[in-house]
Amino acid sequence: MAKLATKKISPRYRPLSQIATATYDASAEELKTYYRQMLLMRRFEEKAGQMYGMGLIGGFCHLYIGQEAVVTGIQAALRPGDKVITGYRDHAHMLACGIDPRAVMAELTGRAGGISKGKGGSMHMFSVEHGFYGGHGIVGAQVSLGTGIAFAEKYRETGGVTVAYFGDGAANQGQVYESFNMAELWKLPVIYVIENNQYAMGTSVNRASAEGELYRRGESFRIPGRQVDGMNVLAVKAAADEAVAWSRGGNGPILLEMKTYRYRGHSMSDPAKYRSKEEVQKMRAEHDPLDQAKKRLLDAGILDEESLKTIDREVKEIVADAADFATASPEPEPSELWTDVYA
Amino acid sequence: MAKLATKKISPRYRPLSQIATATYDASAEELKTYYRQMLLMRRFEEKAGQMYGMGLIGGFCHLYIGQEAVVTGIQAALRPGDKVITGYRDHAHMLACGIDPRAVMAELTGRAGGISKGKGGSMHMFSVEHGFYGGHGIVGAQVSLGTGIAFAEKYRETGGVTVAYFGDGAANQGQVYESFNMAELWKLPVIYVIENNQYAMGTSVNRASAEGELYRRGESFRIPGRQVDGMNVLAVKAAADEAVAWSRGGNGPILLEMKTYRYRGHSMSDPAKYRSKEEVQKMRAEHDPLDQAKKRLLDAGILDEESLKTIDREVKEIVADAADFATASPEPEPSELWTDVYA
Amino acid sequence: MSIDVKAGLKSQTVREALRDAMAEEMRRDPDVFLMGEEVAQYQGAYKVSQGLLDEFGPKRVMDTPITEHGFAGLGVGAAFAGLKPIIEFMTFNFAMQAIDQIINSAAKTRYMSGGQIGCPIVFRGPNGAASRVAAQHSQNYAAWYAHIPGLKVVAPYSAADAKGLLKAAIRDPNPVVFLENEILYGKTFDVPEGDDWIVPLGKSAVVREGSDVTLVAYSIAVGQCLEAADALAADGVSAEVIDLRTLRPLDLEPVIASVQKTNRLLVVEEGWPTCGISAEVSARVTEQAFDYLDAPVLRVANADVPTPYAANLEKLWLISPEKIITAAKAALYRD
Amino acid sequence: MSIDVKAGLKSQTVREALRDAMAEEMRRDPDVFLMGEEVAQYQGAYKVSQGLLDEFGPKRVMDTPITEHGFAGLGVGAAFAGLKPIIEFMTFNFAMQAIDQIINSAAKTRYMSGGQIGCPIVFRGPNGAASRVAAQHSQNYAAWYAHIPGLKVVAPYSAADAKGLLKAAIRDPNPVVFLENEILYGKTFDVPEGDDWIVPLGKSAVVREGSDVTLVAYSIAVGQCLEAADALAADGVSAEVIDLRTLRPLDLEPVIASVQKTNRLLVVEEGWPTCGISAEVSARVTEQAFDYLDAPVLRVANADVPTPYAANLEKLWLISPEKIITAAKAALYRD
Ligand SMILES: Cc1ncc(C[n+]2csc(CCOP(=O)(O)OP(=O)(O)O)c2C)c(N)n1
Ligand SMILES: Cc1ncc(C[n+]2csc(CCOP(=O)(O)OP(=O)(O)O)c2C)c(N)n1
Ligand SMILES: [Mg+2]
Ligand SMILES: [Mg+2]
Repeated sequence: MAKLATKKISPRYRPLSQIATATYDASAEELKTYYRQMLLMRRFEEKAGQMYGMGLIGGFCHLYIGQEAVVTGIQAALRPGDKVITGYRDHAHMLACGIDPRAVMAELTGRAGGISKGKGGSMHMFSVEHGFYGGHGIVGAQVSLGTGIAFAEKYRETGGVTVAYFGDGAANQGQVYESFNMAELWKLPVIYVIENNQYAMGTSVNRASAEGELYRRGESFRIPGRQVDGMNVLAVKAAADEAVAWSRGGNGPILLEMKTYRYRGHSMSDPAKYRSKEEVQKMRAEHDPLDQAKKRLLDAGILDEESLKTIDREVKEIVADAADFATASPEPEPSELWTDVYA
Repeated sequence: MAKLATKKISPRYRPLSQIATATYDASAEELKTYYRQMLLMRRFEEKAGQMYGMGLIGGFCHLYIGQEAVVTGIQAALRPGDKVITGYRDHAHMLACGIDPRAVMAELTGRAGGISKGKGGSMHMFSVEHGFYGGHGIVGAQVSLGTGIAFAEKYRETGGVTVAYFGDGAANQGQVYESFNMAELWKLPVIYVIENNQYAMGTSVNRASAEGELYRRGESFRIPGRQVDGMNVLAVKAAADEAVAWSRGGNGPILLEMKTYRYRGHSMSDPAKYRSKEEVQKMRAEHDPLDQAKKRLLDAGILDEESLKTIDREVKEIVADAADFATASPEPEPSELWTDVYA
Repeated sequence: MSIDVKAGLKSQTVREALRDAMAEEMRRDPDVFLMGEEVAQYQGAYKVSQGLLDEFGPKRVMDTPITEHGFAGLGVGAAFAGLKPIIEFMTFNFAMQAIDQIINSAAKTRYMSGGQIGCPIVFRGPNGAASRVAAQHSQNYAAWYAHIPGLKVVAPYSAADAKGLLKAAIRDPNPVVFLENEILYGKTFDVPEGDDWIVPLGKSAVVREGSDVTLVAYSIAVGQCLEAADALAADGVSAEVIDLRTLRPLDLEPVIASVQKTNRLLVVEEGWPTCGISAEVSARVTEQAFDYLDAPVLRVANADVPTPYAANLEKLWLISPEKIITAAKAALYRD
Repeated sequence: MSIDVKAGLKSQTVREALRDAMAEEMRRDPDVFLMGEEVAQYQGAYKVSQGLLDEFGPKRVMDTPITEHGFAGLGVGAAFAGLKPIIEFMTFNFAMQAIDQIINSAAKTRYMSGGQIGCPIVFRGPNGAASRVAAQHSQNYAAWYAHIPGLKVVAPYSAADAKGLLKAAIRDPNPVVFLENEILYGKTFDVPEGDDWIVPLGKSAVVREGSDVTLVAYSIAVGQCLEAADALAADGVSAEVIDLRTLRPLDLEPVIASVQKTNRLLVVEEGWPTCGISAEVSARVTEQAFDYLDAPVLRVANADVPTPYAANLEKLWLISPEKIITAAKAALYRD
């Protein structure tokens, strides 16, 4: 057989995929806000877990605990009118969008006061008012849908960007690549955020992904990617700022791989035996997004232990109030079975 | 906004995607065989076109004229027991596999003597005996199916490889990327051959593909790719040899982008107004695979004009015989409507 | 026939009627756009979008890559955000790639969101068998889509209905699956002139009156029923023919009324029988008009096997006026 | 019940019965393998594949990425090449991603190839509603798959049937869609001991004899019919209950025989009514046993809307013994 001579590809524009190392230089006020946000998410989710245990929440319930820095940092880079879409692990995304915790919690309990009137549940929540387009139960579906929302933004020339969040497991779905191709071809203002929490249910990313460095998953479609420390809200914010500037600037899509971790099982029914307690403990001890933010607040003298306690108390009250509301709110009227099928 | 510092990705194994420049150093006998094969395909397709015009063939009929070097060069690199699968533009692939032209043509006319007993037609033909697994009408489906055939080869440890052919248009389908991921993850012995004839129906590759250099479409899954001159059978053979050695050697999948061209419309009903006559004419004049092979045969003194004519006559006879058979073969028995639904 | 002629009539193919429906609605509403494979520069694989790129430009008439799942999902997302996409599938066979987005996202989201998110989208393209395209290109998806609450499903026969129903579908705030038929594209009918011809969704229509037996059908089967009715008339049998037009919601009022008159019902569809539209019509009419039936409801559908390519087998596979006539006579207990 | 006890019986959950069926067939035939999301290390999202990785190793029990379309297609390709894959969908809702490969490749290829290429594959997983999982995770796909020639479709109720039918499905040379039910996984039944318990595909079974009204159902609805039958008996009504078990091919012989006795038929399914299995049974029985019916065939199905999450609405949405009892009385013209 003749020896195969090869030549390197001719030089031309290729998107640069990189590991992002910058952190955002947040003001004291901003840092406080991020911390408070993340704490609200953490306490909200803990409460949701409890209420699930008490039988007040049914079906699937996927907690976000551990990943709070991702959605907090991204949301901080958005402006009003920008749009967000995600999967079923969506409670924190809604809180980040500024949606009333009562309406979220009451949806979890399936009550009339829920944001979907109790008809959608944990996985299916929406708030057009807050630019939040769900809450989708089909792994990967939100990527095409989010690309379509970005398409609408461009069609209407709003200047808005759309963030489509999805998991490391979802990153293997075919429609993701169909969407990548169209988004880049048509330069749609969409930011793809892969929340790589290292597991899709019980499958670790390397057991499911030929290319485990997920920020490179756009390269075959010329979409630039960044790998980001998703446990550090300031790293997330810095990368999000860059991504938003890129997309809003008319350069099309960009991909952010957030290296993060979920502390709890996949859903409330998952005992998470596929990883060691030590692995989880190490993450919590060394990388917890709240601990990191808290330390920074204390070190910089922005807050003292006392004011941290105040924040904690305020947040707990919000969550307790949401839980009370969600427990007291009545079930939907029986007639609601038949409404909202058609306009 | 803080300036984003970035660092380049850490060095590690990345598959090399390259432009292949080698050509295979064929023996006189081999070159004659390739030429004859390609001529058979060309004449067969011309005849099929005529018979379609006469109403003897119905439905869709996709001719391969112009692309003959691809399938000829690839097939020459395979050994008995290797498997092949492709889309609806499949007549030449069957001839390359050594399937009786009569059975192929009689399938086109929908007769009992057809290889699918007349029940499949142009797009749906198979010959397990010859390792040919179709003939599939759904764009992209053969990529997952072919990956599964390769999976079976590995499962059974046959040492065989599977070639899955698909078009530049098909290369955007999501299931292609799902298959890429699994093939690389599990190191399946599959060779993906993109027949980039530059159009998917009326859509040129650059109007549909964010990354038009299709050999890079595997990079996001660490699959190496080669771009090959698909109009030159010796370039194809050289690249195919490399690919077969790679895959048979247990290295998993590899992607070959064949730059080729179809002279005819997408199917018999396509007037192909989306490109200029000059474009087609230039391709035929400067890159025709048969002309190239013929010139080489003449230049090297392997054949003279006279022996070329003999080959031409022989091939025409085979095709005429196939056409006669396909016209004379009876329609299937009415009872065949109900057979082959279940085993 | 039941065209309510306010303006004059013009003779048009179904293809032209569909094109005009889209053009008129795009003129009327800038949020309406058309997206699909080959819809723009090629003017549609079956030339249904002829001229639309010229008139509306590439922003509103967009060629897509061959990625049905992706562009259907993209369309649904755009509709969530308030645009009114028309998504053309080159044929509905290829919509199987995208069906999760049609069902799980388009059809269910209004409900799941408690009414917050609408999805004003039309999925359209040819459905059912064309000529000699074999098993993978000939499936009729009417029953599958009609199974799904949250969708509306339309399958017109005539050009006037094709136009009026497509315009209604584009204006409808719900996701509509609009099932066309490739063989009908070239068929000519009278169509009311002007751009205000709308046929409301959810209304079936008596297209031929009769008294002995009721034939119910949709899409291309309506034409075959009309042919059969002609032949039956010559044989002294008066057949009433009803075109369902919309398959979800299904309007069976005219069918029940007809059965109360004829006492015999035949349901015809160019598709597989099992769990088909014909099964649903049969079950509902039996439920609602049992006492009026002098014979069991009969069905005429394609043979329950994949579509064969061979010309003779394909013919045996398909419904035909002859098969309808035979079944109608069986319903009448005649030879 | 109709278990033909050759060996002894043991008490087993449906989950265990399914696992045993796979294990036994994998022991018997090295070409059988299991593939799907979380089937190996996690032992199945619903623990149906408990222990299989340990026994058969990672070559034959394979975790896949979340790529239903791809791995279903891969499975079909492997089946074309002669292997006998069992493809688990975590639930059948996710099989919509893959449905083109199930229909266009698995179901149609034998026909299109004139019998040359078989596809001995089983697609299995839970179907229909689990508890409180809302609209995108609760759909019943029975009618869709039963619509398709070339597929066999199975939907067992009891553990004995689950085991015997799954073993038959794995041995069957045709593509089989095997619809399980998450709520039934934990339910216990008597199952014959030993590894030679096979229930042939395509046979429905009378699971309770009765004389006044026939209740026909499949999957979880069978249990509800049995409950309803108990309550009806207390009320002096003798209901016969038939489990269809296989939905394609549909064996209506026992149903017709029953209707000839009871003259009244109720078809029950935990799924949407329109173009459902219940519609098909109704249409066929009406066609074949019209003269035996003293009342129209009635259907009890879920409400024709997407699945709501709220506990009270979900209950209203679902079928229940109460709804079956009410309908049975209506069929008997008793209030
Ligand atoms: C199409 C589809 N397949 C499978 C599932 C079941 N499922 C729900 S979540 C999940 C894992 C997803 O993992 P990942 O994308 O990493 O997100 P994470 O849960 O870690 O946030 C699976 C398999 C589904 N909902 N949809
Ligand atoms: C899923 C699907 N979508 C659309 C089609 C219609 N279709 C048939 S061939 C074709 C173009 C494919 O182009 P390409 O992959 O470049 O192959 P080529 O025809 O050039 O060989 C299209 C859109 C189809 N058969 N299947
Ligand atoms: Mg994950
Ligand atoms: Mg092409």
